[in-house]
Amino acid sequence: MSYFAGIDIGSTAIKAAVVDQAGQLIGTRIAPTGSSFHRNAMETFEALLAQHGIIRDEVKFIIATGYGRKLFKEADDSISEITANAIGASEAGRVFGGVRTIINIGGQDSKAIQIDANGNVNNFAMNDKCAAGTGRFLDVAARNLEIDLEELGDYHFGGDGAPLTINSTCAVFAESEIIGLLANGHGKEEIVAGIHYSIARRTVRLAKRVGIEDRVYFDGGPALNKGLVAALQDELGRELVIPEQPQTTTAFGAAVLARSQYLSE
Amino acid sequence: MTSIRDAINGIDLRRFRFWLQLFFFVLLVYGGYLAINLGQYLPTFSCGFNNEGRGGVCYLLPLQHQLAMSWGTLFGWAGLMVLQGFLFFSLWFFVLNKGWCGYVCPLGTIQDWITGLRQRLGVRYSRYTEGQFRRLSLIKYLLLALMFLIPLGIGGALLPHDMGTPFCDICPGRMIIPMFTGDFSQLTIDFSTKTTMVMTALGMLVTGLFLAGAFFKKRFFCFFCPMSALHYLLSKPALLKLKKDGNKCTRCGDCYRVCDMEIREIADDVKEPRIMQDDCILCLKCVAHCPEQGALKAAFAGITVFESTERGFIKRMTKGHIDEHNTH
Amino acid sequence: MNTTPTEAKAPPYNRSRQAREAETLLDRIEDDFPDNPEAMRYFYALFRRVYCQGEPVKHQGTLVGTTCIHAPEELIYAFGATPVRLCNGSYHYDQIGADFMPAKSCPLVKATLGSLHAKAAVPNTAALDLIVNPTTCDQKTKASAMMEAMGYQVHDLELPPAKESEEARLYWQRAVRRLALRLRELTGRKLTRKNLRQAMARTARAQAAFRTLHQLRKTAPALFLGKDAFLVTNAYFFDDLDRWTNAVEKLNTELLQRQQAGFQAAQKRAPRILFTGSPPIFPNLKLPLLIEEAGGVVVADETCSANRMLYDMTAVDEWLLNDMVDGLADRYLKPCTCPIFTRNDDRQRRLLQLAADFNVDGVVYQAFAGCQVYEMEYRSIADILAAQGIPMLYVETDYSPDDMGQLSTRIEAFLESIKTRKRNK
Amino acid sequence: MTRTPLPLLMLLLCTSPDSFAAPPLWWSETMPHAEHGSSRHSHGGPVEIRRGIYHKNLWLRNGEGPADAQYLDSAVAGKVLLKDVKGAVKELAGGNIHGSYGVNFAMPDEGYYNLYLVNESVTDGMRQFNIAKSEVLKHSCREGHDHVKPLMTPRRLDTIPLEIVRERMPAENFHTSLGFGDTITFLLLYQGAPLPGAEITLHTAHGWRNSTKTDAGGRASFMLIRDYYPPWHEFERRHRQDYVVNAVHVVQQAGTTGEDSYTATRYLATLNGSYYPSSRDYRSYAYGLLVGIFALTATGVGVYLYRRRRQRRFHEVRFDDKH
Repeated sequence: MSYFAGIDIGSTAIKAAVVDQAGQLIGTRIAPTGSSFHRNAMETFEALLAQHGIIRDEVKFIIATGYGRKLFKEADDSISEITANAIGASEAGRVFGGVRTIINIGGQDSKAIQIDANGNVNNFAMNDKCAAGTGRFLDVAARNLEIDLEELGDYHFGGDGAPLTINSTCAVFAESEIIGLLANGHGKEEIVAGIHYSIARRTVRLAKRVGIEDRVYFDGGPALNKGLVAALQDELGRELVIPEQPQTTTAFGAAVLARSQYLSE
Repeated sequence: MTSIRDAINGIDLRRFRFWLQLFFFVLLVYGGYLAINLGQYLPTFSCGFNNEGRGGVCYLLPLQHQLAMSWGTLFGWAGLMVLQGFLFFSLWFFVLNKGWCGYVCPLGTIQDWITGLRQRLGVRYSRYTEGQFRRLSLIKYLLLALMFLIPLGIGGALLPHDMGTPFCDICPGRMIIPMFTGDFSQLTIDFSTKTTMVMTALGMLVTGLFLAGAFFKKRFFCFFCPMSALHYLLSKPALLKLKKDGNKCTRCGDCYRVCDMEIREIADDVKEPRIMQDDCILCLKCVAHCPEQGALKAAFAGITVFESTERGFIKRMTKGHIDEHNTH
Repeated sequence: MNTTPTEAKAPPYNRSRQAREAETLLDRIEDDFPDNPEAMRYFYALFRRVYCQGEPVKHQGTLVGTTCIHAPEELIYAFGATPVRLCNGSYHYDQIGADFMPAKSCPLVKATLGSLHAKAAVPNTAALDLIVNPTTCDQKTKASAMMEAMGYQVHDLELPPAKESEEARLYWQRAVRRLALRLRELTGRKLTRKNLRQAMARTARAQAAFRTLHQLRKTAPALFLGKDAFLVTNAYFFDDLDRWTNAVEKLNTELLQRQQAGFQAAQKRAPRILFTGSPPIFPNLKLPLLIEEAGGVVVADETCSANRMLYDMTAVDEWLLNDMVDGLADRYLKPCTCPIFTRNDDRQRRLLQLAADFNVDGVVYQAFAGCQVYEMEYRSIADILAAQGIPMLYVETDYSPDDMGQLSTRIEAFLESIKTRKRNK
Repeated sequence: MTRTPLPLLMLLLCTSPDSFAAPPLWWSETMPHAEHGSSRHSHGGPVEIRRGIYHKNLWLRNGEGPADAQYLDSAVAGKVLLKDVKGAVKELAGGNIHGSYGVNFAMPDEGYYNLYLVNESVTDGMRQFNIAKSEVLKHSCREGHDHVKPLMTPRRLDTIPLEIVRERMPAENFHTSLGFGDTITFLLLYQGAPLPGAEITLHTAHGWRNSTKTDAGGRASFMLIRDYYPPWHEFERRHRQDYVVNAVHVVQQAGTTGEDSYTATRYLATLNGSYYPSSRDYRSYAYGLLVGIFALTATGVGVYLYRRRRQRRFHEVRFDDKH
């Protein structure tokens, strides 16, 4: 039995995925990147293998992706997370009937990718070196509001009245703005909703740059945030397709690519 | 084959043109002495008043003659003769298109010589402003119209008979070209009748203008030449063509700045492949001064004969940098 | 701002920040790539001498700085002076410039002014007798006053904002003639036919050499890499004209040999990239390097630090001063594809033609954050390229190295998408 | 040529034996009555063009010179012969043209047509030959010029007893027209051979005449005098004037024609022609040059001023303050 792995070493989390010969997803694993991410990556990978009772040698081909891809020497090849994400999404998207547009909000960047039917990247856009509208933005907000990242979604719907508008796009300024709003006695709910909408607006602008086509696939950690999803759907004016494990799409894509590369050689 | 093509494209057009023009000048101005006669339908100013020397006759002379026939004859049997003449003229013209102006026309050659003189004297040339240019370039059509109407008027006995060949009367060629064979008899004012007096005086004026103008302005007279206007009306089906590939053009304007006739389209128009304008004299300087591979080309019956090439351009320019006396 | 931070007990130049910046880059250029042409050694050495050792720029006569490609250098040479292009690509000087310029302004202008501000800058600008500052984009236009405030002599070379109209042409010709007057006052020499003709001969030879190099880049697979090409054209900014030309001609002969030998500097599959937008200026070769490190090869460019600066040549009909000077003026205005002009269809056509001639797989469009004209033209360019089915990557960046990781991701993704595209073809 | 002063000449004429003989007959290309409008003028006098063929009208006149000769209303006895360019001779019948007696003939080919009238009569023992000759040129530039060069040479008809031939002037071509001051030479032929010592007289349009004797080669020359003095504004460059030359030769030899006999034969030959004002009378180089030079300087100054204006900045744009 031979397996293929993809490892996505992101800024906040390391995701690993394994597929079998048929390209079926065997399992995934997520761990925080931490400071020495090379060790963590290795651990995550091995833990994943152990979890599914796979021997290292059975893994025939590994492809690394994400910011850390270059430094993960164990990998047989590396690929940019955009391509990986595209492949992963188009694979995972099949069950939804195929997707052509991908929105990915990661730890420190947000991407919009447009792909063709075979999962090849037609066009993509990325935020220009600024944490605004990324996962990091949510972290900051959550910290200021003293609520867990996971709770943000519930808060989003809890509020009565229109969501506030958060004007500052920069994570750093947003921080002070949020504190100001709290001081003015605004409820956390409306603030959270406001934050979600400000992110959604930026993301949609990004998506419009690449052109939005039929189904929109939304992945990355923040995709777990129901509130953000709602806001995005609002701004987009259409349904979003969200996998059950949004964070691991990229790793999955890498694994799928690993398989196809291995088989083609 | 390619080496030959490169050699042609790398040619020093200035020198080539000078010699070719000289050849045609001798042919048309002194050809008569060598018993050369190309007939009387030439689409270029081979002046018929140059009795002994001429190697052929400028078509405008017989044309005006014929048109001056009484209408009865003109619109009767003689009409065919006029058409036949025009046919011969067209056949001549189709070969070289406006190349007749840029390479053959003795009057044009004389102007180029005057320009050469000016260059040696280091006097800068004048250019028209856009507005002037637009207005001036209409004059030749006016002259062409008159050149047809006046003889017709004579034929209909509406105008005095002694207006005979109105354009020849005011054409500087009539006075200047015969001088090259030592015949200064055209340099006169004809007091025989009032009309002739006016016309010849006008002719002298134009000749003076011509000489002075040609000194300050390249190809001064060609802006007003009715022959050039007549050419343009026929130029579409002619064999020799000037073509432009707009995509290759960088609009650097090199062609425009070297153009004797100040034709802007040659540089600015990137849509139209058949770039030749009514003022064009097909001297092909634009092609020689175009640094873009194949952006401009002269094609004869569809076969490219001279094409703008990077190497050719650099060769010519380096030459320009080196030799001190650039007037031909 | 007449005392500069770097003056305060400045370390020996070769230990300074900008020196290290240049050093690291040169190391990358030289060592990260296997087969650099032999003839490139001259340029590597040159940059090391000038940028790392801080060797002052050699020049005869007065040294005239230019801040844009619109300054007719033939004129400057004709007056026995030496032009040096001041446009600067150093992050270090960008930072110095940021001390007294708005943060959002173009890094190129910031760095240029920063280098002028820091007297010990490279290329060594302490000896500048005059700065010719064409009024191109707003930021350069406004720079004049600042440069004067720093105590430099500045001549505003007035460039029209449109180049199609005949009025603009005449206006520009006048401006160039005025520059000639200014240079006469400065140098106290007379402009003669002989001088100008010789000056033009020298630049023409340099341009001819460049064009040959340019044409050699058409060969696929590539004979050498874009980073070297950029290095060559960047050397033109400050190197001695004839020495530069000789070096380039040497490079050309070597590349010709490579061509005959069927040598490949990049794999067959390597995506051929056309680089356009804001100019990569040493040491800011960030983007071209990322492209080629990621397995692409920059085969052509449309930037004012290379092609736009050297490609278009002057044509003269009569070798009289009047015609020569006007001819020069035309050459510096008419073919220029700089986005500051009202219309940009020339630029579009040029890009399409380059893409066709060099059978380009994709276009990378660099826009410096703060260079509005490039940012604004990006859409129209993207559209016409899309119409031709040529993918384009638009990158907004500056001199700071901090977005390298993010950029490499995007570039790799771009190249990967091109590769799949080619595979599917 | 030698010009005999007029009085002497009159004397000569008075003493000449047959000065009171019948006046000569000659052809004229001038219409009898001017009011008949002018026909087309071509090289070699007025012609009519019918369906592309040139036709020539010649009227027979009788009298010393153009000044005092009448047109005839009826034919005179005798043959009218036409020798065409190809050399063929055919007899023509005259008739009434525009009210007077004349002949009309077609000239299909380029070149000279010779028309003769030979009229023979005997009056009191003197046989009288009146021979009128006219030489008509047909030329149209459309036919070109080279192939007609050989046709310049004068042609004659040797069956004519006494014939006057105008010799061509140096470098004469089909476009040459005789003008004031030109010297024309005539060759007198008797039975085809040059006849020396015969009396020959030229009559010009305004009655001036001049007689001389043919030299050893049978030649005689005259200079055409200027006898056209209109007010300058009426000056007509194409003012055509006729001249007539006649020559007399008497042979003292008896003989008979038909029933009447004679003691001597008197031959009287005429040849007509026309001449025009010479170009020297109406062309002026001086004025031409003057105008030319004026234009030269004018434009020179013009360009200078124009450049001055261009050098002053931004003068291309002119505003119209009137509106």
